[in-house]
Amino acid sequence: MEPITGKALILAASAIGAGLAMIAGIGPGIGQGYAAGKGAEGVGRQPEAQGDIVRTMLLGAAVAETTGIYGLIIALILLFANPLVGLL
Amino acid sequence: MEPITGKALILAASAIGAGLAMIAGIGPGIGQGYAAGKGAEGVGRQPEAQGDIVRTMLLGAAVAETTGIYGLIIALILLFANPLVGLL
Amino acid sequence: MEPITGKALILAASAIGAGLAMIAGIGPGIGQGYAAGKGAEGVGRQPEAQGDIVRTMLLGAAVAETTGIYGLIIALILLFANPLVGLL
Amino acid sequence: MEPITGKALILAASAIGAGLAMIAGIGPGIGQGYAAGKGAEGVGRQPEAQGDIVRTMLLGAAVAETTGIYGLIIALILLFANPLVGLL
Amino acid sequence: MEPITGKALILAASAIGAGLAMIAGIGPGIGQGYAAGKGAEGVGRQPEAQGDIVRTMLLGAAVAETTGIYGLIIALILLFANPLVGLL
Amino acid sequence: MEPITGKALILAASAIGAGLAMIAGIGPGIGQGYAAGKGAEGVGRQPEAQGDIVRTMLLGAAVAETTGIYGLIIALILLFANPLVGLL
Amino acid sequence: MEPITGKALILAASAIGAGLAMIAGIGPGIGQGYAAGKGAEGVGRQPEAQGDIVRTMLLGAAVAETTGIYGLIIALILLFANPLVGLL
Amino acid sequence: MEPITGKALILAASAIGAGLAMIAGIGPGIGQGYAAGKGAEGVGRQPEAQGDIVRTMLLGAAVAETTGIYGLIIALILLFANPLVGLL
Amino acid sequence: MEPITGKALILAASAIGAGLAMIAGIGPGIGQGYAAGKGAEGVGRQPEAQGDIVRTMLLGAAVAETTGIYGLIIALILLFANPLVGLL
Amino acid sequence: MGTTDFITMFFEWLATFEPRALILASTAIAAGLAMIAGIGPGIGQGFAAGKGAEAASLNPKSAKSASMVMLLGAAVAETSGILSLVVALIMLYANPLVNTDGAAIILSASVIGAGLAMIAGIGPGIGQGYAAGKGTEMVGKRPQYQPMIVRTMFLGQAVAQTTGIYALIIALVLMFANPLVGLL
Ligand code: NA
Ligand code: NA
Ligand code: NA
Ligand code: NA
Ligand code: NA
Ligand code: NA
Ligand code: NA
Ligand code: NA
Ligand code: NA
Ligand code: NA
Repeated sequence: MEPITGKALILAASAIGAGLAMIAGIGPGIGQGYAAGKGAEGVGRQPEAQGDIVRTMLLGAAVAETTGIYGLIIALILLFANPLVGLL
Repeated sequence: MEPITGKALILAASAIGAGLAMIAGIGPGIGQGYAAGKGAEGVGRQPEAQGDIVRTMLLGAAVAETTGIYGLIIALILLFANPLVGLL
Repeated sequence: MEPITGKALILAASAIGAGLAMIAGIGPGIGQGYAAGKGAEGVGRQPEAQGDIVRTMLLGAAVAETTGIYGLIIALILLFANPLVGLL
Repeated sequence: MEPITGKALILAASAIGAGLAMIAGIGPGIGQGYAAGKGAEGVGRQPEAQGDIVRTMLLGAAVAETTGIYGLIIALILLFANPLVGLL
Repeated sequence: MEPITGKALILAASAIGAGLAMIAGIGPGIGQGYAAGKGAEGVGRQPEAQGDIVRTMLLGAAVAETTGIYGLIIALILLFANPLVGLL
Repeated sequence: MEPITGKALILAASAIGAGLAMIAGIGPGIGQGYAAGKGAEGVGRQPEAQGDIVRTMLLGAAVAETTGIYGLIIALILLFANPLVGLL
Repeated sequence: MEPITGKALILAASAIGAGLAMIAGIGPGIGQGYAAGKGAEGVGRQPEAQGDIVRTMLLGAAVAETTGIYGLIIALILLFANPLVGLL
Repeated sequence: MEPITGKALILAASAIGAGLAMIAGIGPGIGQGYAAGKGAEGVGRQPEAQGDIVRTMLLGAAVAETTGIYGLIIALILLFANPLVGLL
Repeated sequence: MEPITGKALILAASAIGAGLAMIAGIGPGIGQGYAAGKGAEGVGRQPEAQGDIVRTMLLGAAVAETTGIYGLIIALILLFANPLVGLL
Repeated sequence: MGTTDFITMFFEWLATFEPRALILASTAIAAGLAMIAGIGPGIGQGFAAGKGAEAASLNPKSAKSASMVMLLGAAVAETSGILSLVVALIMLYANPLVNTDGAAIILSASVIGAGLAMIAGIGPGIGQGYAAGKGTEMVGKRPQYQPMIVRTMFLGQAVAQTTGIYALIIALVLMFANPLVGLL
């Protein structure tokens, strides 16, 4: 039976930190959904501009994705390349 | 009750981290629902463009899903392929 | 067997602080998604102004990204250049 | 082996406080994204007023950035110029 | 070896309190961004009223800033003029 | 060397309580920003009614400020006129 | 040296409870700000109905204030007329 | 000198529970404020229907108040008629 | 001196759980307030349809109330018919 | 190991309780957390209610079919609220974790994780309610296209439900098929 070490505490906190970081994903989900709705509205109104509308929607959605990716990267670092345990 | 070990603490924190990661799902739920509403509005206004509207709505909703999937993946990693306990 | 040290506590808190900082990413995700939607709507209505619309959308989205970047920077500092352990 | 001191506790709490302060960034992200969307809409409708629209958008966005900067400053103070450890 | 004192606990809690207080900044960020968007829309539509529009936008934004400032003041008090440690 | 007393615990909790109370400021920030945006829009459309519009905007914003002030007052009481330590 | 008593724990929790209760103030702040914006818009459009508009806005805002007041009352009870310490 | 008893722990948790319950008040505050804004808009447009508009606004706002009242009731029960300490 | 029993821990956690459950009330408050606003707008537009408008508003609001009731029920179970202490 | 290691002290204090008590206390908090999902349906269905009232004022002739769509759409938007209620009731009355073999700290954290995961239900509740409201609006305006409008609404609502389902699955795994206790 081994007691709680400092390393274990850091790894436990990393699991929670990874979960917290994913919460950022709320933002792109809402924003890109808004873009999807406006895109669908647009192609209904101007079917001839469908290409332009969808391209702009996807370009804007790609920009809106970044902070969700940042959260994912921080979570993956905490889980798979944890720099904190090395500092101990 | 038997004392809490470091490994147990990491696994406990992983359970909470998995729960937190799922909260990201708020975003796609709101966003895709917005798209659904605009899609329903669109097909009512331009029934002849139904195909284009629904296709654009679904494409946009697929994009809006990703950060919810990221949250799910992090939760699944924490539960089924936990890399943290191996670092102990 | 090494017990929990002050350094370990700071590093554990840094993991959680990094996760919290990423939550800022909700904002740019929502805001830029709104811009994407308005951009898509705009190019559908005024295809001839597509260049101006997309440029304004991207300029505004770049401004909206900053606080997400601030959060990322604070998280990266906490993980890779932690100034707190040096103060101990 | 050094135990958990009062200083370590303050520094650990500072890491969490810095993370919390960054959450303020949600606001400017949403608000400036809204401004970006309205700006893009505006230049599509009145391309001749593009200069005025973009200038007003950027002026308003600068005002909306402040509380995100406040959060960043408090986080940087907690990390790099922590006044609390000196009070101990 | 110096143990954790009551003073240290108060200072640690102050770091977290300061971080929490900054979260108020979400509000002005969203609100002022909305004002920025409406201002940009307005000057596009009525360029001749630009002065009035921008002045009203800035006046309203100044009013919307106050609670963000309150949060900043409470955080600065906790960090630089902490009245709680004196009560001990 | 003085250990953690009940008084210290109350004061530490007061620091966190003060920070939490400031979060109320999100509301007036968003609401008054909305009013600012509608005010700016209004003076652009009806410049001749600018006086009435701005006066109504400010009256409404004053009403919207109250709960932010309540939060500030509770925080100031916790920091400068803490009634809880007297109850001990 | 006096250790932490049950009374101290209750009073510490009361400080945090008071802070949490104030968060309710987000609601009236947003809602009344919305009313302020619509009121300002209304008096711009129908200056002749200013009296009716402002009266309805204030009546509705008074109704919207109540839950913010509830939060304030609970916080004041916890701070100045704490019934919990008497139950000990 | 009396140490922390189970009763004290329950009462401390009740203070926090009461504070959490008040957060429900965000909802009625936002919703009723929206109703106030639409009511003010309505009486400006159709002053002759003022009676009907205000009556409908108040009826709807009364319905929107209920969950805020539920939160208040739970908080008052926790503070003044705590059933949990009796179960000990 | 009696130590904290498992029963006391469960009852303390029940107080916090009851408070958390009430947070659900944010939703019906916002939603029903929106309905109130649209109802007030509607009766202003077609006073002759007041009966149908108010009936639809109330029917929809009743549906929107349910999850607030669910939260209340769970809180009341935790406070007055706690099944958890019986499982101990 | 000095007296200053309050973290170890805290876990030692937790270890003084019977394992069951720790799990049951966590369950009380988790049930409360799960209910927070109710924010979603409340907002969404309220939006639908407002659109229903609006439809009744704009086009009294189609008010009945608009009300039908409002109720149908709102019923779908209730899903996350019901799922959270069911999960909370299972936690309170049939919690499988209290009889699971394993470290109490992991089982306690697992039930809290399950409660946190259910909060995701806010999203589908708001989103589906918005769709219900827009469906109601359009059926009120153009009742002749009701089938197409309602079909699109349902399709979109189904897409909006997925992250709520993911959360439910994670919660059920944590409660009924916990992979973490076996790792110890
Ligand atoms: Na982005
Ligand atoms: Na996405
Ligand atoms: Na920015
Ligand atoms: Na600002
Ligand atoms: Na203000
Ligand atoms: Na107010
Ligand atoms: Na109210
Ligand atoms: Na209600
Ligand atoms: Na409901
Ligand atoms: Na989905």
